Amino acid sequence: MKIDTMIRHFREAYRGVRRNAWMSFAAISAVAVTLFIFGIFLVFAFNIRYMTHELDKQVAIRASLVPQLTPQQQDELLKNIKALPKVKEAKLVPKEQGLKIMKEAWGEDGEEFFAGLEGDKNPFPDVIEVQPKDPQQTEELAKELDNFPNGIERVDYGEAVTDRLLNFSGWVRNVVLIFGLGLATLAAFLISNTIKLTIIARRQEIEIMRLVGASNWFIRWPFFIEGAFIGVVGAIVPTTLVLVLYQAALTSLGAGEQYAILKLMPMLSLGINVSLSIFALGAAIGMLGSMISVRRFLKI
Amino acid sequence: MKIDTMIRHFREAYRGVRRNAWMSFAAISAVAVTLFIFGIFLVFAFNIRYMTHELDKQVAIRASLVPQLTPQQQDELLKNIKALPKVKEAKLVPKEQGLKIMKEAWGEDGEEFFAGLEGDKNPFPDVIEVQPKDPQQTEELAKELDNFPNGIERVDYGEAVTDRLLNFSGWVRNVVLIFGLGLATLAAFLISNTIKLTIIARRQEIEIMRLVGASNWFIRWPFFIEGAFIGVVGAIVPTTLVLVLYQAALTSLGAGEQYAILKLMPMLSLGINVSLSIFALGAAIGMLGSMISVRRFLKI
Amino acid sequence: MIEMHDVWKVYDNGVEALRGINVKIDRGEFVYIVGPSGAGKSTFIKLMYREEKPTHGVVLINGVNVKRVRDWKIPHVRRKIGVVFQDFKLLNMTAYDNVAFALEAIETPRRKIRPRVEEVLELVGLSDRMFAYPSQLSGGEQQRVAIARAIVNNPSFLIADEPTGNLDPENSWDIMYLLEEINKRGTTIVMATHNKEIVNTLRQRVIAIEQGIIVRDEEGGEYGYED
Amino acid sequence: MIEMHDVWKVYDNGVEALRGINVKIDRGEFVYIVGPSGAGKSTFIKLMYREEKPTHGVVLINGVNVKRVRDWKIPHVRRKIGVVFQDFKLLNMTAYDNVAFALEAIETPRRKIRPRVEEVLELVGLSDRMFAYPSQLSGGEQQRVAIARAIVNNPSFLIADEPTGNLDPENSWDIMYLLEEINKRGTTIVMATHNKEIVNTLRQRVIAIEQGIIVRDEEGGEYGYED
Ligand SMILES: Nc1ncnc2c1ncn2[C@@H]1O[C@H](COP(=O)(O)OP(=O)(O)OP(=O)(O)O)[C@@H](O)[C@H]1O
Ligand SMILES: Nc1ncnc2c1ncn2[C@@H]1O[C@H](COP(=O)(O)OP(=O)(O)OP(=O)(O)O)[C@@H](O)[C@H]1O
Ligand SMILES: [Mg+2]
Ligand SMILES: [Mg+2]
Repeated sequence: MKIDTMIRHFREAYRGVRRNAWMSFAAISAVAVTLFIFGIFLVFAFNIRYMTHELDKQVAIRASLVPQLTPQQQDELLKNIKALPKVKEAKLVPKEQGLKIMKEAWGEDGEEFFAGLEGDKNPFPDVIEVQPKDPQQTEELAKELDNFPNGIERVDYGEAVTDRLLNFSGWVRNVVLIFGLGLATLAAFLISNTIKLTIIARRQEIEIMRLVGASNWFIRWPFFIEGAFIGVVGAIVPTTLVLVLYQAALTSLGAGEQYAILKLMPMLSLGINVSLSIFALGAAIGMLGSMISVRRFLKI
Repeated sequence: MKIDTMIRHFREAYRGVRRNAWMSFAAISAVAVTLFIFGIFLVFAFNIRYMTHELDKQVAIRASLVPQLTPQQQDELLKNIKALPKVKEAKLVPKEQGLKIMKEAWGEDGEEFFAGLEGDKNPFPDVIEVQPKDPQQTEELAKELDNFPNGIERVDYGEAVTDRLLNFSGWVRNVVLIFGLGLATLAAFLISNTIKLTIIARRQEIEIMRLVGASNWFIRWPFFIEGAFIGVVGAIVPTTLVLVLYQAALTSLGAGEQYAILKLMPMLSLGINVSLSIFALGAAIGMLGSMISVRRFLKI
Repeated sequence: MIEMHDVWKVYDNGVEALRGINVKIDRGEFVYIVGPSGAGKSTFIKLMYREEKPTHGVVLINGVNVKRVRDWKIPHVRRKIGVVFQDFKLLNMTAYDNVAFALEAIETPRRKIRPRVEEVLELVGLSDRMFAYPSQLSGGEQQRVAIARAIVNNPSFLIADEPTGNLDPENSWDIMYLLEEINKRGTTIVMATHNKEIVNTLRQRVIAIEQGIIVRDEEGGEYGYED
Repeated sequence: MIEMHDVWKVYDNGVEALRGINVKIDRGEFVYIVGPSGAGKSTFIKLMYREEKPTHGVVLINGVNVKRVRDWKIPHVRRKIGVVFQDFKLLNMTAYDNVAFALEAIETPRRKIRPRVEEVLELVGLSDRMFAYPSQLSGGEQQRVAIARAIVNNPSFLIADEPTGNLDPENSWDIMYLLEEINKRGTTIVMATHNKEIVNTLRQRVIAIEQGIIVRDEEGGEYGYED
């Protein structure tokens, strides 16, 4: 295509947007809302994938010990556990540390609330934390520990958290996907209708172009550009918003980085992934919208 | 207006919706999304108003007593407090009850976790709950109690909760209002553009009607009905959804009804308020949309 | 009766389409409006059915000053006037429906619509083509439907802007005989035309407009204008 | 050269607009298409510039079977043919821009546009009205702009569907002299018309169509058809 022609197409597309300024605005807004929701979804999706990956690495089994054990018995137990073939590492977490974590979790009030629970009154059990060699074997190993002759009161492992996380993410994904698909369709139809209005407004010009023998693509191009324009412009605000919100989340949850469950994906890799996805979807919605209207309303 | 004419207007409005089926669908969806958000907002707004109202009624001051007090001293203190002019009622809540509430809040694990805290080990203080005569005087009364000669360790009152609730609700209200206003404008423009398409599709009929002397309202009515139809149909799904979700919330939070903070508005009064508001807003958006397009595109 | 007193029409783009028109058309007259392209014939017609407002001057339809009529009353003024165009302007429905549409639009009681539509389609000679669609009708037949629609409401005036412009000579003559017949039944007819043959054969009052001015107004005149 | 062999056109609604047309129009000819309303003249014209496809039969434009041409090549066929209508179909821009628009649409290099537009506007006699808008031009002038646009691309054929239908006699004659001039420069002209006076004065080949059939094809014939 010649440069002149290209410039002309862009000019015509711009005229189309201008002419139906309000309708274009509505379409851009719809695209923006759609992409915003899609963006939030992407942030969750990426992070959940990231987190489960991280969790896999850190998965640990917590074996609560019966209170009556002496330190010697505890050490022996620990040695036995370390000797198991599936175990990579094991360590003793005394009940004092359990109380400390709980106090911290309660924040300001915790100090007062749990006052007087030190020493003998401490309701927490001593715990042995076990790291399996292969995260996939966590469950088997947990069962082995549960069947351990004596000394172990109860065995917990990440099961609940991981499962709940995956369950929840599956559920959220489905809801968001359905909702998002609905919105995307809506946005595409809005775009197609915006372009339909442009086509109606230009029907005389189009008729003349056909008459004088303009090529089909010469007639179609401005409408495709218009659709893509609406889609891409509609992507700017939600991308910015999603990234700003994510940065805010990272900052405010920054303290949580010590805890595996809150280990969020770093800004850079998430930002690139999410922005590219949002813009790609915006352009796709725009193209789809143009295609619908060009097919249905542009008789060539 | 004659019945015949009325029927005709509705038929024409229906034809308009049918003819731009997709665009009408898009407009209805946009209205539905808008009204859904608006509905959720209303649920919050109504409940927050309801809750603050309920809280006002129940506002209470909790005076924690120093642990060393004998039952006699406690009774005397209670009597003194009851004698204060601003006090409506006061009662003693022994520390056993405090522990019970805490256990319940922790659910299943609570029993085990707080095991061994009964009796002497109980870390909770005894508390006197004071009800002021006038909720407005809560703060003053709390200060009075704080300056009480002896026996009172600490004085708490609903201040934090109420303030946070109101702060949060103000913030949510603003965000939702701005977002909702944007969406409502979007929806109105979508409707106006749907009707613009109908007007374009009918321009010949309109021209003929003008020529043969049809009254202005005869020409306009079908478009208004079309707009109102889109608005009202767009209200059905979000109303249903909001009410169903609210019922679910009521059921699942039902246990919480004992606690003032979770005392939700009953279904019936909320349902009527919210449905009426949603439908009214839907019709208003529809009318606004029709008005815009009839004014701008219907030359009479 | 239609009267115009010193009527000017200046379009938004500054074109002076009419420049001081004075004219009086009585009940039952048959008037040709002739003149070169761009003379202002269509503008003259549009002022009569209040499609355009005069920039200056007074247009009276049956004694009513059209410019002073409130917006919502304009439709009532239009009901006294039937209009016919060169391009028929029929809707894509049967001849019957096209005519009935006009009666429905002015909220005629339902039971009165059918007999009146049949009567008027009979008058224009389309009794046997009542349920044909425009695409199944010849140009002449389409114009008859348009005329039936214009007169179904018994207007005092029938205004036509080049009604034979799209028709072959034969059909043109048929339409002219029909208009003559309608005129004889008492309807005032005003018709803008380029058709020299018709004007010179079917002699009537001729008003010639040139550059927005009436240059000739002659009972039983010929087609033609200065220069 | 345009050839039609046993061409039928049946519209979707079942109307048989053309029923077995055989015709051959040579380079440089000037042909009138006459016939009553609904005879199929416009359909005949539309087949030539491939606005409609024949239902049956073959249409050859310069030897190319129009029905077989791939969709994306149709524009190239159309570039050989200029078309003019009764209602001008001008865009709301200056005469110059209207003509330049046609060149831009077929991606003519920019520097070639201006001289060609000026040349062709000169040919149709509008050098001094180049920057006037359609509403500032008389009907005759508007039709000249439309003709300029149709021939700016140097097509082999100029096809016109009642080009004088909207014009007064004087302007009609001006347009006819212009078409004659264009024909003399080598462009084949095919023109559907109802104008008896023109056909009988400016004698050329006359093809009369009635009910979709060619009933007469006569060099230097008169206006008219059977019955
Ligand atoms: N809506 C309009 N806006 C601007 N100018 C207009 C408009 N309508 C007509 N004109 C101009 O007013 C003048 C008179 O136009 P009008 O249509 O009344 O002429 P006419 O006698 O009917 O011509 P024709 O024989 O071509 O129909 C012309 O110069 C025309 O360009
Ligand atoms: N797009 C269409 N769909 C259906 N029928 C059509 C269509 N176009 C034309 N016709 C029908 O085909 C027949 C021939 O129409 P056409 O327009 O070719 O006639 P014409 O000779 O040009 O008439 P006129 O002198 O009125 O312009 C008519 O009966 C017409 O109703
Ligand atoms: Mg005119
Ligand atoms: Mg025709």
